[in-house]
Amino acid sequence: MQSVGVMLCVALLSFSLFNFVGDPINNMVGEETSTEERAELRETLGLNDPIHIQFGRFVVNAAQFNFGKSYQLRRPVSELIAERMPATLELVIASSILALGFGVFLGVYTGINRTGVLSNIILFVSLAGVSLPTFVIGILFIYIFAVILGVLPSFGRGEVVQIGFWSTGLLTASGLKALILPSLTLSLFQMTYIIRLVRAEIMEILQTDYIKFARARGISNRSIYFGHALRNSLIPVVTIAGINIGTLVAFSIITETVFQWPGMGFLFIQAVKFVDIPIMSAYLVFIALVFVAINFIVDILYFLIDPRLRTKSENRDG
Amino acid sequence: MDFLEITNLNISYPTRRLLVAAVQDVSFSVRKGEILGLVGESGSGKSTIGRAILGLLDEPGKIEGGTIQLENHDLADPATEISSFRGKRIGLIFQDPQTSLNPVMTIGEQLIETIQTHLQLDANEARKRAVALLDDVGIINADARFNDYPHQFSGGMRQRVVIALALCADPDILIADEPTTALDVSIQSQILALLQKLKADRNLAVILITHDMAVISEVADRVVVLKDGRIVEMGAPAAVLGTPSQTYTKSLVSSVPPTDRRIDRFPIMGAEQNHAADHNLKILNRWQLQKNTGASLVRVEALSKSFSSEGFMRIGTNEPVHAVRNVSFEIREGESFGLVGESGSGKSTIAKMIVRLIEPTSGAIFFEQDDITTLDGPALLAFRRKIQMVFQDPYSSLNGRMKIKNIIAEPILHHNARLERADIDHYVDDLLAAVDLPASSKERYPHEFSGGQRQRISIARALATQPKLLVCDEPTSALDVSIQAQILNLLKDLQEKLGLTILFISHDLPVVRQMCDRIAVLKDGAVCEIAAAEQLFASPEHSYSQHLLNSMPKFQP
Amino acid sequence: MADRSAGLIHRIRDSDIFHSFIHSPTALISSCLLVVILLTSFLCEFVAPHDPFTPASLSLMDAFTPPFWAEDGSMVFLFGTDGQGRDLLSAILYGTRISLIVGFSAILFSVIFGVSLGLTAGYFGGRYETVIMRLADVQLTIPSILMALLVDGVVRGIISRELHDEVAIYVLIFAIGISEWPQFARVARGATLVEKNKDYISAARIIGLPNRLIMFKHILPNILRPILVIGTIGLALAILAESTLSFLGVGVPPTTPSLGTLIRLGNDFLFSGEWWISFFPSFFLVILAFSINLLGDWMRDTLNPKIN
Amino acid sequence: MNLKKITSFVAVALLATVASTAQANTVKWSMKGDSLTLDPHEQNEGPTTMVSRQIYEALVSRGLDMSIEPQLATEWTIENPTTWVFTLRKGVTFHDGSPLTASDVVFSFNRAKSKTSDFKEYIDSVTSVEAVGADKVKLVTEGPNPILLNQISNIFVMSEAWSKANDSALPGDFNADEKTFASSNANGTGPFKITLREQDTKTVFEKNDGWWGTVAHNLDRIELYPIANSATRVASLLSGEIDIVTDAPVQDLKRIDSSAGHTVNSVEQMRTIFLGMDQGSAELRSSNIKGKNPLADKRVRQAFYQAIDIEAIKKKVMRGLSSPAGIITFPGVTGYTKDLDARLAYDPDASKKLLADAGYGDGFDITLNCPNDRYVNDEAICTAVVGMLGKVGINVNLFAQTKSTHFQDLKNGLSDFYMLGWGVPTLDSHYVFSFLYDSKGSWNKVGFDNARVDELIQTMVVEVDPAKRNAAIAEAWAIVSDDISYLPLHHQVISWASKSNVDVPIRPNNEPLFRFATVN
Repeated sequence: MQSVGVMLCVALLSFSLFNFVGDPINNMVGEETSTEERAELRETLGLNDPIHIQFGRFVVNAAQFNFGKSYQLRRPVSELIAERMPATLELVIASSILALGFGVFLGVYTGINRTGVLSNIILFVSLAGVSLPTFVIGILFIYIFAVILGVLPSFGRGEVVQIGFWSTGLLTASGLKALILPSLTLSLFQMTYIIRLVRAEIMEILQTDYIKFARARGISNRSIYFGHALRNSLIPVVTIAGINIGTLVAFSIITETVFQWPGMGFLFIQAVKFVDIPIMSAYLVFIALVFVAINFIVDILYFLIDPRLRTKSENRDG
Repeated sequence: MDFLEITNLNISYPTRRLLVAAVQDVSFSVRKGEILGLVGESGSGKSTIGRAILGLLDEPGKIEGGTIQLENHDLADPATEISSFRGKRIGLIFQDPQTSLNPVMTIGEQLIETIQTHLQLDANEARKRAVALLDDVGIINADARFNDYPHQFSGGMRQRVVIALALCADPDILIADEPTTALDVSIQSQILALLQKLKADRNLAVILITHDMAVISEVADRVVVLKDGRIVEMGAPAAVLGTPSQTYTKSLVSSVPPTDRRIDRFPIMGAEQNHAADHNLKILNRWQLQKNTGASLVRVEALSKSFSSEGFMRIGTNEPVHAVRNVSFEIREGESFGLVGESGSGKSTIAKMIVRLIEPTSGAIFFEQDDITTLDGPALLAFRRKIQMVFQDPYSSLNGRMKIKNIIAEPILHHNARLERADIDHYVDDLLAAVDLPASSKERYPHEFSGGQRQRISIARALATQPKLLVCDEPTSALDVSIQAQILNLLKDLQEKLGLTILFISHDLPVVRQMCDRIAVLKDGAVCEIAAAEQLFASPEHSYSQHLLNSMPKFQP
Repeated sequence: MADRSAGLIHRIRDSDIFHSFIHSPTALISSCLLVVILLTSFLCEFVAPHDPFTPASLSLMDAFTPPFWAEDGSMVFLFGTDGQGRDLLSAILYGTRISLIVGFSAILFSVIFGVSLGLTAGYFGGRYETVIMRLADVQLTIPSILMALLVDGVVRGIISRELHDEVAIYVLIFAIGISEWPQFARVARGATLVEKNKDYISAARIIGLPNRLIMFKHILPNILRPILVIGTIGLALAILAESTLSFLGVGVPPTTPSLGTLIRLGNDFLFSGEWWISFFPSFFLVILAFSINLLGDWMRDTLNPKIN
Repeated sequence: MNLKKITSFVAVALLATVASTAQANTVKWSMKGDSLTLDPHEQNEGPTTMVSRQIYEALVSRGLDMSIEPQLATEWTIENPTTWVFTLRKGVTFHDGSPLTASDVVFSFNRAKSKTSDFKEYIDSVTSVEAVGADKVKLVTEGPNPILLNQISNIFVMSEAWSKANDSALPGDFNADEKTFASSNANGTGPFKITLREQDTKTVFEKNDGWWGTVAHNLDRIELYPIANSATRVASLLSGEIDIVTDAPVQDLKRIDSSAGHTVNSVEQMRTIFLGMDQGSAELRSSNIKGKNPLADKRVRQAFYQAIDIEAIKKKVMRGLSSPAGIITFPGVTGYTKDLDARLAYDPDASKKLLADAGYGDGFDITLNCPNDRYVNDEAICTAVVGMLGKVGINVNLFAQTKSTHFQDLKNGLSDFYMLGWGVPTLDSHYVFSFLYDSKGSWNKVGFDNARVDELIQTMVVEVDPAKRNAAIAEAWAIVSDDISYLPLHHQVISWASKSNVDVPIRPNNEPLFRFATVN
């Protein structure tokens, strides 16, 4: 239900793009097209219909993931999106894994060793990480690893392998190499966020009675940290990380621009420049879809992590 | 030599301003097969000692000196590998079973983990042992409940699980830190019985840490009385509590509400002798005293309240919870009416409906002939003025961001918009004086006051509108017993001087006996019995009333 | 009056927060840096050696002067000049002010908007709460960058092009502010739910205070702490968001550049040897964001009552 | 860090990569944007045509020196002023092996003239195309057309059978939901054929072994990687991942040139950058002067002109890579002369005096509209102009925006003062006049209206006698230059940066011809 509401809101938003942003005709035709031809194109595109009819048509089409043709590329948007989606998803998933893996590990470490030198260094460096804009980090990485050291590629996805409709860069050495810099750039911000979140959770949980009680029972530190504390800290981490992975998709716009990563964010930013509205609205709807999907996964994870949601009956013994 | 011997123990908490000596020069010992009661008010250091034995002092606490000798190990010696004693030789249980268990692990997992930490057992054997333990502590159908999560158990059952966890590796000593404070009186008696049984069956040494004199007098074999980190008195309960030799112990004992009779006032030891309120009840000048006719002030008729459990995540079981079922009673002008019951009995819900914080599902509440459930606008404001409330938790009942004078002045201003600033200032002074607080208090913030003082401020605020009815919802249950005595005295004085009617809500039967003229006993939202106080305590009619009175720990020095 | 303020000073001096503050080197250093940045940027008319944004005062022939220590550097332009002959130090001071104004205003906007919604949602509950929190969820699906691009696009469509530059800064504030409100609404709601059940609120209701007073006089001051903490961190985020948007070209126009715009403009010269044009604005941005983040971090650790 | 150290480090790293990638001759080519479509009639846009040019061919084409050369036609005759007959080259085959026929040419012309074609304006003077026998094609034009060859050099020839078999009989249409096959596949007659096409990511061209011409290149393969971010593009060139960049930012050229193993080639581009000043409107929209239009006064336009220090712009903004212009056309275009191209002197004092004479001694406000992603350093040039005009008292408010909205504003006549660049694909002055100076010209947005010039433009269209026609062009140029209808700035200079071992001859229209490229 909620998802449908979210999707409708976003659909309305993306539709209003059509009616507010620029004049698409101008971006479709050359500099020497006559006024009559423009009017004709308006008519064929249905841009002269009343707004509610346009919106109705938009929703019906969007439900079938039909966003018409890109003004600029003259190709069906759904096809363009399908072509670009694997690149973005691979980038986002790789970044999420980096962010979650390192984030949780370093978060637990710094949460346990609150005053350690290494903890402070980790916190300090990660804070410096979020204080740098993503685009600066990206360009810095390119300069260091591609231009100076020459060890990693500065742009693109490397060799890709086509598996059905999905083109993957994960199966070739050059593809994997090309993934390193963009995914690292994209993950840094979330990583810092997760480090901080996990650290705060761990610190809070280590003060709770059940941890003290576990200590009093002689349970080993290792088991307390990773068995008890980490598991409990995962509940808020899952929520926040879920939301953040959604935003990773959006933030990939910058990363993809800097690294010429042929994903949807890159498609989108170019669409913005050319006011290519079908692509813009399709992208928005896609983002919302990702969010809804992630929310769904988060709910399931909740269910798995927190038994209080799983078992309905409380106090069976009254 | 006794099993565990503590000699000259000193513990301190260095803070930035000063070094707080939490425990000073404490020496005592425990034998196997005895329950040693550590009793004292908050800040006496009793819990600190318990934790120090296991080396689990909160930061930045530190053992400064002394020894904790267990057989030939000194647990106070930093060189001792104290973690090897935790759970293995010494078990520790905490006050609140709600928070002592990891909510995301089944009790079985927690038990097996603990057992396997200490004993070389495979999963099967560990499980067998765990089930046996659960049986021992009185979990019914232990095998079937093995994979349940903590939230699926009730409070009492949870505390049994906690005890089972503490006993996993057959420790020789069990330290129980306020093990029954969070529990209802009937469950309290079961847990205390369990502790006594375990002590006997396993030849355990038990250190029972509590603030409750009655509990100590019922179950302890020996008692150590602590005050401000020092031992005041030590010995058999009958001797220490019956014929105390120290002033502190005497005052402590005299503050305990007796269970067997009603007394006029609590005798307060020390400098601030009684009737402090006598000479400075200046608020009387403003008070419009009315004769109490003994007529009905509040009449509750067939009152019911149910909460529908709505939650975003919760699916299924949408049965409404019936918190109050068809309750009727009346409160007469000038009397103290008591509502007694265990947690979940609906007593607070009734109070909230009477002050109109929540609306009843059905039924009516009449206050001076008006059905308050239908009031609104100016009539509601006029009603609000006549009925005020004192809350249970002194820490949450005052807005921490406001100065005391603003807290007290707020109701005055709200009901008398035209009063002048200077006049309000005086009024606030008078109100503070009425609750025995110095006028200088008004420039300070709540966090600068102790719990008892905050309850006084709460009372002053409640009096600011010159109410007829004062609803007191467990006003002393969060306070130490000596402070409780003072607050109860104050309430009695104010009632008498100001002609207040009081609705007094409590789970604490001895307190109710001291405070109330008539009492209604509640169970599961329904009234079991309404009777005059003395009559109820002398000859309860309803079986539940009888059960409650029997479970009540008797303080018999 | 004097007595009272003396009392206040004493209270502050005596408070644990003050103590922890003066004993935390990071908090001290970062707030000192912040104070310096705030002062210099808000007094930039007086502090800056040049007025970089009066086009008539610039000389194109001064363009690409390196910092003063370099071979062709000049003490007139301490950090050198950009491609238009603007003094970088002055441009940075002016730009910092713009960045700070945008960041502060955006966060203020989202705090006011988010907290009022979150507070009322938590206080009244019911369907109202559900609607507000679902709205927050929808808002979360559209991250700040996307939101800003959209808002910018919509505004471009609505108002005339010439006006756009003038309102660009408000558009930016709105876009960043509107995308951050759910955070504040969530925190405010959560804190309100906790406070709402405390007895002092019941007391206020029994006194008969109207809801509006209870919410804003009683609850609001008590939920400000966590909001202050996330607000501080949010400020750093907002400043970075501003710079990112300016980098993408939808932010502050180059006629009144912010730090982000300066970085974007300087970015073109990254490989050409005029490194200072992007380096100094980036450096300032990092210092600014870093000190705010450090301060926020310290506040989070200090003000969190659950961790001691 | 020491910059020299870094540079030498880079050099070492580069040498290493260069050595390691010595394989079959491949050129990795990068530019900002990708070709929008492989359909040669769908989009008349720079990078798209650049890609089409490698795979498709036209009847005639411009060679390295930009002169018209036979391509698919070996010869042509003008039977009468409106009828041309082209003889097709023998032995030409498409990439799919089918031979080129006259009907393919007819099909292609009709396709390029169709409604959805973006090239129809080029040949709207062509009224009929028909095959005459198997190897001749006859074009009939509406009237005499002196620039027909220029125009048809952009009309690429496709295979009729292949197009029809693949649902691509017409160029792509916005309304159709399915794309045409031809927009992502190609079947031309050119020296290279497409073997991989991933839009915006990677396009691979391989040598066409069946090409009819004499092979002058030694390439086996071209790989095109568009990179939008210029810093990344330069980085990838410096790191050795890319061999040639055809649009390196001017400020980075020195750095690239100084890096070992890289060279930079520059040539004047066929594009002139200028500022338009609305002299036709009664009142300026963005000015504080109301009731009259200061720009209608030639003295004000001249004051603007003489306030611009074009040499400073050349030195600082363009890094020396521009050529100050006096008229909006460039060498190689019929009608261009060195004298016309001379500028009025930079003289701020004269400028101030002119303004005072015109009654604007205190200056006035005006908005300058400028694109920020269309021309080389467009926004920076405008910013510099703002400063220079500020010095003579004109308070210019700069309004820079992306090209699509900028041109939209121009089209809608919303700009008082704007930047525009004009190229001349036909290499004839008529192209400039018909768009910029004709009183009804579609890009005459300054309201220039001169009856004599309109008359001369008509002459250029119909006059086939070169001498008379050139005289008309010269007279027109004299009139518009004297009037200062536009404020010319400079001719853009194109620079291509590449590895030293890669030689792709640079051309003034910025289109590489890889059939002349070599790799050593």
